Amino acid sequence: MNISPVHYIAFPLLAAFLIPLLAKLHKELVRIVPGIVLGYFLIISATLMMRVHETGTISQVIAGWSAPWGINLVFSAFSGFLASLMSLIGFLAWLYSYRFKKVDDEPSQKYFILMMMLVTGSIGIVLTGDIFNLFVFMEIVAISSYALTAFYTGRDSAEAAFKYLLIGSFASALILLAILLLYTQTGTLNMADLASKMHLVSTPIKASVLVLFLVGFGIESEMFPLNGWAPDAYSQAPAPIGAIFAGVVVKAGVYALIRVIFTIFGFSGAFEPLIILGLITMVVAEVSALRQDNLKRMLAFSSIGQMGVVLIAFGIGTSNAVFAALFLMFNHAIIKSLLFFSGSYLLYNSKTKSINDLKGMAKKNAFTALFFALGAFAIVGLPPFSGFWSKLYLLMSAADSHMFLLIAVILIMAVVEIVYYFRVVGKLYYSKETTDIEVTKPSINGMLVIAFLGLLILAVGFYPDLITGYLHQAADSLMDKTAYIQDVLTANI
Amino acid sequence: MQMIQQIISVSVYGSAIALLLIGLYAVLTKKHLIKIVIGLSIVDAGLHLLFVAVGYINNGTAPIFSPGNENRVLQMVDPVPQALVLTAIVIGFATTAVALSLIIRLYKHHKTARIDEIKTLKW
Amino acid sequence: MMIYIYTGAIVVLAFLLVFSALYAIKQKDLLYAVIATGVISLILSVVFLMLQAPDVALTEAAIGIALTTIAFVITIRNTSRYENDNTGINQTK
Amino acid sequence: MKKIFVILLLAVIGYYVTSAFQLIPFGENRIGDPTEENNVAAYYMNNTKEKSQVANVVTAIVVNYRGFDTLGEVTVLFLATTGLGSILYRRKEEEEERLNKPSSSLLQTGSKLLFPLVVLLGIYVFIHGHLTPGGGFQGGAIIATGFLLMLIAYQKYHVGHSMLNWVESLAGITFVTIGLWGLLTGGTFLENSFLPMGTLNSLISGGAIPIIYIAVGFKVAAELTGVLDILLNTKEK
Repeated sequence: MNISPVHYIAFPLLAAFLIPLLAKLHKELVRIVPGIVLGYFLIISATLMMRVHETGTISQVIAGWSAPWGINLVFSAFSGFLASLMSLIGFLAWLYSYRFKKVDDEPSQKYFILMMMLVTGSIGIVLTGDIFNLFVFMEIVAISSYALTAFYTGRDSAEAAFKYLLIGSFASALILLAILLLYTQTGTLNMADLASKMHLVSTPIKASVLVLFLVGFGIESEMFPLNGWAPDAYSQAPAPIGAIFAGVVVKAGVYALIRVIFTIFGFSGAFEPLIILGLITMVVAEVSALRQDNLKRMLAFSSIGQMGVVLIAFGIGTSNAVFAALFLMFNHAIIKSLLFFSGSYLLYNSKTKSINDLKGMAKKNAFTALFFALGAFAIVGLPPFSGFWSKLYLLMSAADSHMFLLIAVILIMAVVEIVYYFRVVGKLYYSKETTDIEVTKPSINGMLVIAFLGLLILAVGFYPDLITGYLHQAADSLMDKTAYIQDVLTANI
Repeated sequence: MQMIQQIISVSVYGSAIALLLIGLYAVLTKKHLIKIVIGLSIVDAGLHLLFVAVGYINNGTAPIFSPGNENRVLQMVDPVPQALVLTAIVIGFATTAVALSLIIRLYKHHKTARIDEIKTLKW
Repeated sequence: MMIYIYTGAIVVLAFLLVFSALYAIKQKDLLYAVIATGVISLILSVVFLMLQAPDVALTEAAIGIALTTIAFVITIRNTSRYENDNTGINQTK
Repeated sequence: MKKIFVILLLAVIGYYVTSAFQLIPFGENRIGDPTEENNVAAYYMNNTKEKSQVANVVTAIVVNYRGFDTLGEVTVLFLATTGLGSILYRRKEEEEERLNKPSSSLLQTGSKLLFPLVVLLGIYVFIHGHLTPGGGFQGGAIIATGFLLMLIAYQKYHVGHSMLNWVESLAGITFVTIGLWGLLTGGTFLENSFLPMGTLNSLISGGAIPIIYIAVGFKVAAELTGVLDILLNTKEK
């Protein structure tokens, strides 16, 4: 059996259905099996990325019906890049939470199933070539994230989950309506086929479909003004899930939005609504982040702000800007995960999760504090770290398109970012008084994950060429709509 | 004939869109969590009706080749929206069940299921 | 003749749909509201049958009428029955 | 004030949705001539009979053409059960008996009589999913209704979690394994090729479609029963 994109979906499902039975054999299997699956994701990613590099887009049909008739999975340079990124973050989150909770507790069994399906669903969104199948995967992601947000019984997590559920169901209703409208006009659900039949759709319907998709997927990608769920969900969910939300789930939402705009609607060049929405999202989120006292909420707002920047970059729409957007997504995924992982150890015993509880933590917990600081420096875009390059490329591409006002706003927001991240780092290192909160030393797997992410940030910071070549290829593959249609519709079984 | 078509069209589309709007109204204005979830399921119902309505063809038959009329392909209604609705109904039930379980937990915690009495639910 | 009965039935069912939806969101007693939502599903499944979608009608009947309604009823039994119930806050516990 | 704003918003949304649907005439044939295969619906109608030997086109779409969706959908239900279990989780010592006054003997005897009939009906519906309306979801939901009846009528009635787990897992594994079988034999995931197609409108027809639908039926029944069981067993203190 050759490795193929469908393994991303088939094996985790097999594992998820098996785990309740395996739990009767040995409790430990419940934690190990998801890890094996997520580790296998890395192997699939590596193999397929290599194959894509050599032979181009892989389009795999399912159930033996070729593209417009059946459902297919598309592993292009672009979707493959996102799937690999998600696999990486998913595996690291699993490793980090391996000693997460006592395994005799029944919920820990459910935790690992839900976490694995959260990653699988996101990868499914990215890989699928069918718009309704995308909706189904979105629901898989949605249901597991509601349950995971409400995972801790002690906190206000049920409230956060309920908010998330309300907004999420609203989004899925809108997306269903949009899919229905598209289906009536084109008679197909395959995205490549839709893209080639878009000329059949009359303008008013096109406009309403675009608005519906923009709002629906905008909710998933934390776009203003429908991102009220995000800070609550991030701060109430377990820390590794926060990292998955920032590194995986949001990316899937952005992917869906971008796929619809670039491929189905075939916009090329600057797409102003996206720039404007991204700008508002960024400004509102960064300013709100300034006022947060809860560290996780601050990280959540910062995450929303970063997604705003990504949307701006996609909105500019030149090949270089898309490249910058992908670079930003990559950086955001690894750096935000690092911040969530290390931040959660720093505040492990703090009840309020307040930033003030971080005072002088660097002395007690030097290792974690160091990597937290590294992450903070990287995300605001200081030079030797990877965050610097993505911001630089973004500004360069904006300058190419003569959007100087945009550059000014992004720079001002970068200053805001610096202020609130440095406030935290300052509390860590330069606070005279120290809190009397007990420190928890990270477990060995937690340290491994944190160190790996830190080193990855440094490596990409010093040698951005490690990934820029691949990112350029990914950006080109996203921009080339005709090649996508070609690859999907002519793929042989 | 034209008239009758018009009446059917207006009543089916009209009631579906009315369900959508009524449900949305409940979601946006109601204060009780169960009422909000009822609103969500009304929105879902409206959507499902829209799906089936769009697939309907005048004088069509159900998309099943029953013995005896195995060649009536030309008169069949569109089967695709029906297949999609099957999926959507089941997913809708799953979402409703999760929402209800969250309400039960909220009630245990706060002894109330009204938004205006749970501070952390306001936004 | 059939077509008139059919049309009349559709119109009546459409009105009933909207009426039960309005009733469901206006009714303060949640148990009645939930039953009204069940009635919406019931009418919907009849409409689905009339629109030549027997598969969907069967699903809506089994899931919409029976299971969703029961799930709501169980929740109401575990929480409060009336929309304006403030008893929780005034209770001493 | 808020209500006025909401009503205005709804009026705008309603206007746009209505005007969009005015462009989609009700009852119009958008499929065209099925033999030209201009769109997916036409292709399905034209090919289901010959290529899949399945009488119910909706079943062919749900299980075969868009079987991947169905797999995802079953997973959504599975996740809902799992999620419910974690949301309403209580430690062992917190568990308590459902305290209710016993139901009337009429309900009890009625349920006892009805239960096997309801389960039988459910099984009939999903075994004939490829021939008549109905199938895995419908049959599964009907069976869950039967269990629900028993749960309501008898306070002591308890669906074994272990049994639910077994049924759910085995059905799910069957579904995925049928999918992987296609890959192993050099075809595609979920390919319906390893069983003879049979003839249209007979019970054994459609290759693996009935088998998948039966697995879906069992899985959906177990999942829905699980959801209701979890909800029923969380009694407020």
